[in-house]
Amino acid sequence: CGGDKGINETGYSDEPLKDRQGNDLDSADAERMYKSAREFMVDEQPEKALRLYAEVQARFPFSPYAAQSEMESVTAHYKAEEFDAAVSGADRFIKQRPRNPHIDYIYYLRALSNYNRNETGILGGDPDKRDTSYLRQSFTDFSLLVQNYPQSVYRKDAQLHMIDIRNRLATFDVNVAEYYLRRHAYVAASRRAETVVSRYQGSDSVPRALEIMEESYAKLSLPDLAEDTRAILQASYPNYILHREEFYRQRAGDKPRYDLPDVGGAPAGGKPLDPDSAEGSNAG
Amino acid sequence: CGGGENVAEPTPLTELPSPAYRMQRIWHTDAGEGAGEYVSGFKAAVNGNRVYVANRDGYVEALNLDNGKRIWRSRTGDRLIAGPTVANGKLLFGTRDGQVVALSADTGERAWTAELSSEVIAAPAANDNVAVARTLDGRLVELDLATGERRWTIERNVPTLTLRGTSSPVIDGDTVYAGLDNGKVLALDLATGEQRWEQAIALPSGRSELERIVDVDADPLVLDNELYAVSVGGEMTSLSLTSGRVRWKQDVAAETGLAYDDRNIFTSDRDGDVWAVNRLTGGKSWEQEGLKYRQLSAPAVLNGDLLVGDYEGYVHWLSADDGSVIARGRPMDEAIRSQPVVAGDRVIVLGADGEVAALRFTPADAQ
Amino acid sequence: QDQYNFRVDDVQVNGVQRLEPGTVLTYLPLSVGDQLTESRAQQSIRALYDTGLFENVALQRQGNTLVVDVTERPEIARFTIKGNKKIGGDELKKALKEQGLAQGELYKRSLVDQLEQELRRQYYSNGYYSVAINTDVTDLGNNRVAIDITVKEGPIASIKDINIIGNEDFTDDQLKDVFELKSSSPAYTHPLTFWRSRDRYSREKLLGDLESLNSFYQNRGYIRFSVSSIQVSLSPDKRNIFLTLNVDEGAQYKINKYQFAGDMIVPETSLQRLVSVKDGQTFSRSEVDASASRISSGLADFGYAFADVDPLTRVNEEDKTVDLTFFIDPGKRAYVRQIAFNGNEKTNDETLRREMRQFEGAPFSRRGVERSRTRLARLPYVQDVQVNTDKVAGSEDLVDVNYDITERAAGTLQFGVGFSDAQGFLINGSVSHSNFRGTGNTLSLRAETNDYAKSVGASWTDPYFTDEGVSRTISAFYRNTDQLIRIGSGFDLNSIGGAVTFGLPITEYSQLRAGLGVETNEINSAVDRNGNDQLSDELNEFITENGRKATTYELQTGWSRDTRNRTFFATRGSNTEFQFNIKGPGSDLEYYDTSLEHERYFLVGSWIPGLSDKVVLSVDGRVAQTDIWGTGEDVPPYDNFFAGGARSVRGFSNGGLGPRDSFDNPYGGQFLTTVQSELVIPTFLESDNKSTRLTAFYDMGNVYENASDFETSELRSSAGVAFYWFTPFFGLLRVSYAAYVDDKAKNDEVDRFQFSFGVGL
Amino acid sequence: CSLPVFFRVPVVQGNVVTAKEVKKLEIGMTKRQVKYVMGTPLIDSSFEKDRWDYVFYYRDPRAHVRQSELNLFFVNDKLSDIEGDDEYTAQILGDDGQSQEQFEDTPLPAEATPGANNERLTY
Repeated sequence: CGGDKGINETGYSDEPLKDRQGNDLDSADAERMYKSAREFMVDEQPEKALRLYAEVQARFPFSPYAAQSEMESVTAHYKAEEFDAAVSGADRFIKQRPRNPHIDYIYYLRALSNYNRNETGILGGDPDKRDTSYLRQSFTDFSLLVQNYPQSVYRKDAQLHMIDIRNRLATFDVNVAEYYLRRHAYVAASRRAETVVSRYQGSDSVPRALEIMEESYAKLSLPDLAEDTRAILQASYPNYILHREEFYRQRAGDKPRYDLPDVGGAPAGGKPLDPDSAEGSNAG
Repeated sequence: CGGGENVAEPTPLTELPSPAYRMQRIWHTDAGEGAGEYVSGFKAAVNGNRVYVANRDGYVEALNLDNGKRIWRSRTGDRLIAGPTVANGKLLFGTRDGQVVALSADTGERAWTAELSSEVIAAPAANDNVAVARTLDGRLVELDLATGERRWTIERNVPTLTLRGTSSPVIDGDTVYAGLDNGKVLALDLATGEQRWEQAIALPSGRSELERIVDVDADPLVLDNELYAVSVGGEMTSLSLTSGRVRWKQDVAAETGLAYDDRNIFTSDRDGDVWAVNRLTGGKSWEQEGLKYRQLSAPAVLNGDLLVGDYEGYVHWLSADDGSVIARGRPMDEAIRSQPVVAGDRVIVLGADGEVAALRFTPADAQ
Repeated sequence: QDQYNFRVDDVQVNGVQRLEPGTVLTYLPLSVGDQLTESRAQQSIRALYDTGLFENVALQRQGNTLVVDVTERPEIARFTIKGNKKIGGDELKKALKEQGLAQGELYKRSLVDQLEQELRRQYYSNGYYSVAINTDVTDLGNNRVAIDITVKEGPIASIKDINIIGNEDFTDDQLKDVFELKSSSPAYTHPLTFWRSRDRYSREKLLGDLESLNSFYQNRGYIRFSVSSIQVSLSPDKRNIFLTLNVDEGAQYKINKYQFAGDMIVPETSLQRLVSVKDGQTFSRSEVDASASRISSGLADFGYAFADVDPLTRVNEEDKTVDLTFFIDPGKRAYVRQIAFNGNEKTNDETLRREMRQFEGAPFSRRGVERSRTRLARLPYVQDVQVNTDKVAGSEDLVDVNYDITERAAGTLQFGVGFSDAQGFLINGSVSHSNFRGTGNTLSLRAETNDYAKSVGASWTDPYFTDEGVSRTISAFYRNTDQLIRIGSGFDLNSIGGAVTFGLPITEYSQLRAGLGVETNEINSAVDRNGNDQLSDELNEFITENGRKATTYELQTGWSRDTRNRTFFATRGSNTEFQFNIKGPGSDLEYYDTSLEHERYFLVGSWIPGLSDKVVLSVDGRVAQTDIWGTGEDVPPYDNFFAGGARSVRGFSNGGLGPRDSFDNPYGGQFLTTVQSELVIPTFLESDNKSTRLTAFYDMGNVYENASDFETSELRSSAGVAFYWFTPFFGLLRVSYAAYVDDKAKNDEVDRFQFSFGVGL
Repeated sequence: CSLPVFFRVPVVQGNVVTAKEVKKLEIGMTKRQVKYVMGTPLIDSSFEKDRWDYVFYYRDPRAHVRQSELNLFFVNDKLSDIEGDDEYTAQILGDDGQSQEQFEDTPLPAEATPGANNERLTY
């Protein structure tokens, strides 16, 4: 009674090994087994590929295919959306094969796994508005990749991801600041907005953060601080102020009336999208 | 649904082809509740023509050695757990409330009661004018036999986790020897309690508290100039009486008790094997494993051969030469835990639940 | 040449099989061109060992080449533990995985020894003193190993006797009551603990018991109490354990006088009220500590989060009294830097933040933080909330407040397909999600179609329609039932309607409710019990006087006050709801209905000593009255009150109580009163009072024609046992069995076993 | 239509400053000393490194707002100037400290030891 609490980890189920065409792989050599695993990957069946990769590592641990299989099983886990397994597989690979030529790919995979770990759930809803610890983790993974492997082929995409994550984290903090502003909690609003400005310089939420700071300082009757913030906003984001109204229309998804100039760039008028629709383009 | 299969299964008994002795039960009587499941320091004390026996509910009985009839029965009302020791007309008992109780051997009336610091679960040692009691918290206390007044107390620290049961001290001349739960044997001056020597006979080893138990729970044995002691931790040693220097060591782990004849020291170890160890060299004479895990009592020597009780009330005869089982009898069906007491040609056996029996063994081929 | 002092021109690695030479070079703290010294060699060997990848490492010199010989650790291909019934399971597996003992990890001899040691220790602490554990590691070739551990548990040792020596002022039994460890004598069977193994010795439990024995004495004035020695002795057959405690009680001390010292922030008078110690009273450690903690939490309410109150005692031996000084050090006033939520995978940050009573960039208030925790715990989609206040590194007075949320399934999907000979093919379904897209809004849709009834209904509630917490609920429904014998007397009804209601908070705990609703009800044909087309007298009378169809415009008002600590399985506080809805002018029938419901929880466990503090008594009384006030003769039958059923008086069929019409069907009444009282029985389930609850209940109540007919003798009552389980998908499942039902009238429809699904939001 | 609002959660923001603390301030103090006396300033804008603002803002359940500011200026780490209201927090909250109590005054059901006396603490 009380049930046997024994542990039995003997790896994958033991039905016979088959490749995609169904012929038996029991007596196959490392290369053939590895190749059929790759076929499964190409055929979008990562679970089946995982089994073969494990078998290659078990039977031919010293063949070059073993290392290759170990790496590709991380990809398979990622494709099968088993993100926890992908991350722990990547960690083990990094520890055991730090000098492997494809190590940057493994860092990249781990970062992507953390990036996609917050699933949105059936009813939708925006995961960024919730616990962002995985998002932060993926930001550190991407930055590790960019610093340690500057010439990696994934560097460009990692940087793009980092920018996106930074924007999403900044939006999170700006939303909180926005909330506190609505609730008249002006010290809280100004402090949250300030963390956005100091921690996420390049993010697209900085102009809005500056605005919140300005309004909070005004409400706390600190006029000179409000003016300073106003001056900085004007100096570094002139276009934001000029095209503020259009900026929010487009952001809310309405039909853009004209092409917004780069928010951070030098002051410039908006260029009408198609000539007839422009009621009147704002001068510079 | 309990603890799964038992790790130590008692060995079943096999038929004896030609038993050397036939057991004859002279008398047997139920002298009270005995110790029950409590591990006790009870023993049958024989003095003059009487046998004195105690029970955990406080009743003490004196029986006639010849026919087992009850002479007197006294109700002490204390939670007795050890004894009696007979000395100078007095019976001494230990209790679970940390007292030593003295009754008059003739009438069973209470002479005195001494309050000590912790449980006294081994019978106090005594000579004609003093008694030395051992308490569970590692103290030795000397009491005046007549009045029960405390003379001196010494204390040694003992581990928290030990095996239930402690050894009784042994008085020899002007020294008292005691085995402690920390694996050491102590010699003290009887008059002042001053330490003469202290010798560790077993060192705690192993990682868990349980593996580090090294109690000396068997009463030490003093024979001419030697002291023999055995620890639960697995060492039987012979020490010089005067200096405590170790003469020899043999790895036997036992907590029941020691017996001797002119050549060997006998004991039954923790797994229920009976050992004979040469007194001079410490070499192993023989080891009888036929009664493994039958929770044997300490052996007793009766006209040259060895007698030991087990948990089903059997009494086994072993030949002192090679330890072979030469006879067997079953005086009672409750466990025999305390050492059988030899009185003349008879043996008094005390059961765990209060049964007392007197046995005589006649050689089989005698008729 | 000298073995270790040379310039390294080249490094050569051999013995590498599975790994790559590059791996060794990465972890080797040496590179070509360095000068090798004795200490650096040692350092390199240790570094390579620390990676845990290699079994052994050796450095040699060949000319100016450093040769690194390594043997890789084998990989664990198979790992099994068998025979362990008592200890093991998932937690052990997770713990092992963290230590690197799982399939796929590298094998280390020391790890296996550690595991064996840990298993043995756990078995000892659960009383298995003769457990036998053996491990065998088999080499599978290709540098892979299999680890198989077999366990033979052996018999369990239980505590035979606890013996306390040296206690004069208290008896052994009084003291043993305080102990968690109990001797296994069958005489002692406490009803609620017979299944918990309290006669198993373990060092931790013993230390805990010594602590409680110490505080038992300290709370009664025995400051000098001490346990002189403890002996734990094991019987030779390792089945019985004997505990012997030698205690020295010492004298009983009284308090001479107490005073305050240090920077008190608040005047002494208000501190006085927080201290439950009195001059001349016997000294009690628990009272002193409780007073000290009340003062420090009082100060925390004023923003002094780091307040420290230290009760100092000066003993005067002659008259056995103690002088007590509460030394108060308020520390720095604390400010909250940031409030963060973690674990909320389905709930938005703002949905949680709006419940906060503590703000960022504001003075810390313990009460505010605690109040916010309770408010979060009361959200229907939150199961448990833990809060901790952590000091911000590098600052004297800034703290971060972190709320760890355990969410509960907020969506309940209820879908039933049934077939009953009377009602034909029944399909009914309802989805209700109380945390729609993480916003905390509740959407619920209900649909039901079968031969006799078609109905569809929806409601949308936004608890924070305004930031200040004004809630708004919009609901609409369409229902058309024909010739269905349901709880009421058999008539068919078509009804369509909708309502908008607002909840306006007026204090922290209470809010007003106001709303407008419109409804049209039309009674079509009616049927008697055996299904032919006939009107009961009461129905006939109503229709002749008021007509079949009635459209009503309703003003809904109400007031509610809720101080419960949780919405489900509350253990403290009360919930009072008063409603007054009036069908206003312009309605075909002008009638009102008003009801008052009061539910209160009593922590019974803390009144009766020895009873576990999980025992809670809840009493839920309801009284309601409806009557005509304007045009119309009588309240329409479909708006009568009905009693009986799982949510009103258990043991009686749904709506089966109260007045009957001429066909002997329940017709309902205008005055209802019910009382449901429940005593929570603590169970050993791990989910007790979190997602399951077992109670013994006693219900009483009935419905009357109108208030004037009320007689206590007519009240029906029932008693029995009920079980609640918050299921992952179907919301709260209520199952009840009424053992005793006093059905006075013969035609009360008894229904002993009842269950109901869904969240009654 | 704007709904009637009967109850708002009182909003407390910023540093609590009392006359006692302000008296301890002297021109020339270092930032560390000021911080020891006054506590950490909650308005510490990154654009104005040498200026600390001790702001207190209190909005009661009926939305009446009372606030005070204390601005401290530093020149190379030495306190050079003190400006701002003399109406400090203590006055704002009134000496009875009544409204410092952020919640309705029913005793809070204590989460801690049952039966513990949770008498509300007032001045």
